[in-house]
Amino acid sequence: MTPVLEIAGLRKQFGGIVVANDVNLAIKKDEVVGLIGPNGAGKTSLFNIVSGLIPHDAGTVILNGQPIERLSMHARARLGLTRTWQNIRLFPSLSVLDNLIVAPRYYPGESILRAAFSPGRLRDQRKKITERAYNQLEKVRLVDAATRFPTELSYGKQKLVSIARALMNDGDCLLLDEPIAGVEGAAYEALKNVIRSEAKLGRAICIVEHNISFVRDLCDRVLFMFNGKILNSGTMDELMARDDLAGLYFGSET
Amino acid sequence: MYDLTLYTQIVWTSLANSSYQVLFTVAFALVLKVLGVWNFAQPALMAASFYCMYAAIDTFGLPPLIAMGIALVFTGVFAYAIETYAFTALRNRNAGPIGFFIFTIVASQFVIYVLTLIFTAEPRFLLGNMTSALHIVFGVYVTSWDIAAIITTCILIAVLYFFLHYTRPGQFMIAVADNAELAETYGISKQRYYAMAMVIAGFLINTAIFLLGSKIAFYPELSLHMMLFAVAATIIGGIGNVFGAGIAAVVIVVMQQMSVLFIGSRWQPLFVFVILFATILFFPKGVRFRGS
Amino acid sequence: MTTRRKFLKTMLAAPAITSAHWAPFNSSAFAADKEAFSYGVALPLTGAAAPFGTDQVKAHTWAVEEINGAGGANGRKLNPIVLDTQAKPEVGVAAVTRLVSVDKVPMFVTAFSAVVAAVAPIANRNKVLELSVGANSPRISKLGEYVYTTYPLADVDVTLLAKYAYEKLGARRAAVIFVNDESGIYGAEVFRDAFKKLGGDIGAFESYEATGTDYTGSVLKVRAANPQVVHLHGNASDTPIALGQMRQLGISVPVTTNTAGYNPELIQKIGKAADGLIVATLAPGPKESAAVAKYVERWQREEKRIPNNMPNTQYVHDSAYVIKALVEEVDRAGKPFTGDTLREALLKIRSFKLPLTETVKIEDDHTVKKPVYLIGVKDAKYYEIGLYE
Amino acid sequence: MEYAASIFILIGLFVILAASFNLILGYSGLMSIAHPIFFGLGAYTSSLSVMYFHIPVIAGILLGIIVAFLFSIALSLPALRISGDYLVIASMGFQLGVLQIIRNLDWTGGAGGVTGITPLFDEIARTSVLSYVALVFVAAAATVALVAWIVTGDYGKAIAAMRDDEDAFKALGRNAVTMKIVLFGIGSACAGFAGGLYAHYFLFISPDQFDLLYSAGILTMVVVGGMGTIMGPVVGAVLLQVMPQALSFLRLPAAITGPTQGIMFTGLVLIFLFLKPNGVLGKAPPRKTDDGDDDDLASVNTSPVVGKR
Repeated sequence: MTPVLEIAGLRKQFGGIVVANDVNLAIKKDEVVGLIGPNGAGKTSLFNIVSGLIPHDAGTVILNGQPIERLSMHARARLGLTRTWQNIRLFPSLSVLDNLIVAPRYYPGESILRAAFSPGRLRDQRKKITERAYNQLEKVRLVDAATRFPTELSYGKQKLVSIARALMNDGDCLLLDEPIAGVEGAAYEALKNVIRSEAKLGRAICIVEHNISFVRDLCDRVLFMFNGKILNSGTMDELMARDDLAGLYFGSET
Repeated sequence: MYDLTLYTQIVWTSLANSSYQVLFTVAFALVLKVLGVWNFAQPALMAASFYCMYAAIDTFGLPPLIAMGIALVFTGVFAYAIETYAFTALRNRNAGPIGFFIFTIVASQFVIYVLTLIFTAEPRFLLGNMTSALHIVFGVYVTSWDIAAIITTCILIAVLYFFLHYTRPGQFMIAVADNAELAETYGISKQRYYAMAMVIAGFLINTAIFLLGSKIAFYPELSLHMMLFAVAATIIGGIGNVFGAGIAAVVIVVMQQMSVLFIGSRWQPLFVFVILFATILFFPKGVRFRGS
Repeated sequence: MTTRRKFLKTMLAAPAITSAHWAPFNSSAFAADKEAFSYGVALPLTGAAAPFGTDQVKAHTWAVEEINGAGGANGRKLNPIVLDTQAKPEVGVAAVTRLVSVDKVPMFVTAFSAVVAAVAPIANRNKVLELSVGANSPRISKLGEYVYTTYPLADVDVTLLAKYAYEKLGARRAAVIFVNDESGIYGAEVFRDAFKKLGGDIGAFESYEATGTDYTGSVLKVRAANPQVVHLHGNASDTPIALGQMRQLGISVPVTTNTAGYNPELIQKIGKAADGLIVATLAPGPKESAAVAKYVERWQREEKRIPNNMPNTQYVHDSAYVIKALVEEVDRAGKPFTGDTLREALLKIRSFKLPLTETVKIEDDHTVKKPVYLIGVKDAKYYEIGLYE
Repeated sequence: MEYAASIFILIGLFVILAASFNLILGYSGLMSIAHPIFFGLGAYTSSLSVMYFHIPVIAGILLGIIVAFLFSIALSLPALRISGDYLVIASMGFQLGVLQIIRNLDWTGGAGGVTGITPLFDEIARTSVLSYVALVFVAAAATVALVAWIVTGDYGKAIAAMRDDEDAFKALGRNAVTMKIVLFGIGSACAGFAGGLYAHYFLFISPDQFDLLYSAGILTMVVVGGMGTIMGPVVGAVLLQVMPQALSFLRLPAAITGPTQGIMFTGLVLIFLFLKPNGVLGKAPPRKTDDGDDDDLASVNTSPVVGKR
């Protein structure tokens, strides 16, 4: 069966540094793939290229059989590719609920004409979206935080909200950038379960994460990235077994 | 329809006149590349440096070169101050593009108003006599100003090129320009090179102002008009390509003067804007491909 | 006089209006017998036209002092209310609106083509007499019933320059280079048409930008036409630069120019390069008139220099005497001071004998006819060429 | 009387300009200071169309609005397609370019400007002045209301999100470019409207009235009043219109007033920028959760934006 996300021969140079050096990677539905590697390995850069934040130099990115590497960021999202950010990046001036409400693939409020000429229809759509937003908040157990502002929440809860916001897209492919970093306790478990259950819904999920145990628990397959290259892939344990990788990983981690 | 001498004359004279435009443009492009700031405060530096020289020469009767030396220091310090006190503050506050935009625009206006209050808006000449010695080479009129201007500019640009490409600080500066965060992880202080870039820009501007002031009359608001050319040339030369911008400046100046022979001179000022829009439409990344 | 370069604006759209009631007159000896006659003076006191505007105001103030010192306009002292226009239309509009509706003046004097034109609607709407004392745009004569000028429009002096170039200099091929603003374009066109009418031919007709720094292209196009005379129609601030660049690019033929070329700094900055310049001014110089000689003397004594664009200051100076005459006329008729009565008086008197500009005759078509004085430059010095009717 | 009226009218017109510019700069975060040119386009289109085609003044003003809108699209479409940075210079170039064209054409009155513009109301009647003041005030109120409507509700949420974090916004599938073009168009159309109202009262317009230095005036009003607030620009406009008038009655020597006003207002902006960045009416900024992220090699845009983090 064809993978949801397929990256082939992806390259990107930055000044002198190669952040993506012939990256090849495919993620099937229901699959959770982990992406690990030392700082500066180019993990986030890979997300940035795939999601369309920064242009690539060469290679292809294919989503559900459709090449998307030339599309703009929002176009890719509308095809069902969503990402979260290492540094969360919620909208501070919007309430948690509104953060989710502006997030679906199609947001009726985006057209000012509709707002002006068919307020009725807009109202109905708004109602549906609000319901969906509450469902997502339900998943991360943050319904009670709906009316509060992101900056009033703990770091962990903000992470959860950002995941929920990404889920509003209801896309086939999720790129999660360090979803668990700084998340502890109940939130930790909640998040793990959400990701699991989302994968079960037939999504392809890729996680960049430093938390080894989290990756081990969650990911069917783990890729090790270094200097913009994917060196190895396998289960977390297989990778951890190899000292050379561990050396690269921890050696460069100060 | 026109003889060769005339074309040569236009090319030569506008080449000479492009000297200060090139320096302004390179200064602007450098700040844009390294700091990532559209430095609309450049007019402030230009006007300040001119009136510093003007005061030194006219009020204190110092010889031009000494006056220029003083202004060089003054402008450098001024540029340094803008970076360390204003830009840094804005950066720390995450002011974002708009903050920088407003600050730079308003700062230059502020300085222009202050200078107008002190020196009035009356056009001033830097030197006693604005005409310089004439030499006729194969029918082409060459003034000593032309020669001085071209040589000075070439030297400055060459030095800058060498600095950026063959010295460590220069390479670090480029690294900061390419990706400040990354550079920092390699232990390069972006702060330091931001400031350095600003000071270098200040020096370039000061020299350019001296060339300008020894040829035509200057008034505070003129700096605004001149900056716009620099900005346009920067876009046309390709954002992030400092020397490309400089070359663009030369080409535009020469073409603009040349164009007078073929289109009505009253439309000449439009030339820059037309090229500018053409560039934005057809060469989004600048006419020449970008460096790095 | 010209609408000059754009200058520093105050940051507002209804920008600075500065009103300076000139204190001395309020406290003068005969304040008792008759109510003073207040009128507006709207001239640039800031912005880059300021060097000219302030000199004009000073000249006007001197005239007012003389008049008031000599008993005023039959016992009425003149009380000019001076407001700043920055030579900018919108500032002028604000200033004049203020004069008309706050200070309630029946008449005002102003200068600079753009301002004169911009405030005309206010003058007509409020039936207030507008006296232009320094604007040469052709529109000035068509601005409405309440707008008159004591200053000759460009066709008077520029036409004469064309004539002089053709007849006295024997030039048959001329070129024109001008600043690309209203008065520059108009002056250039007048010269071109006049010169062609005489049978000469215009080789090049090129403009340069007031805000520009490089006139190379235009200058060389002029040179390529290889003219026997060039007419340069610029502003006082850019004329030296234009002339300098022409000389430096090998145009050595005589250059005729408007009164903007009558400017000591020009000589000082380009020295002998100024030789061969022929300036037309619309007012007598110190040589023709003892009064002017005294006037220049006073400038030298008090300011250590001659005024910027002296001929213009002479007109502004004399506008005080025009007003004096109007006031006396209206008083004689025992009428109240309104725009209408003052306008009647103006049309009744028509021909004014004035100290520094001699006879000024107001025509029905709202224009003024004047003799023209030509001034040349030799060895970096101005010298009088002569008076032409 | 007429003096007071013209002050009030200018206040009203500048409320329109500031409010619409605030929509562009403050809410949409679009870096353009070319607002005066759309003011000018409105004024010129309206007064010239009335002059040459003898259409009713109202029609002229409407035409002015449309032209301003279309030109703004023509400007923002290519510029924004590439990057926000391009709008900065494109708008300035556009402003000066258009002014240059106006200066050089004969049928626009050239550098001397347009005289003899048809007044909207009969210019003799004193009452007309009053009704004009009323009209302008209604127009100003309407503009402020329009802006308020746009920036609240569903569209407003999107705007806020876009302003907070454009990349995150795009990553959700929102088309920021289209939104910006629309907002730029609406703001410019408002400016065009103000232009029409200006031309048919003051009856004289010239290119110099719409140049770069005017941009600074409007910018000041917005920043001092409070960027991204509904009433901020209103406060700013009133403040900056009334203050110089008050100043002018102090009878300071002219040589001082001109520049000092400029210094005062630019200085004001600088002070506000550093001490009270949110203006008179602005509330404290929402704390950003965003902090430097080590792994994020490419978090900095490839082409420099104004001010990196």
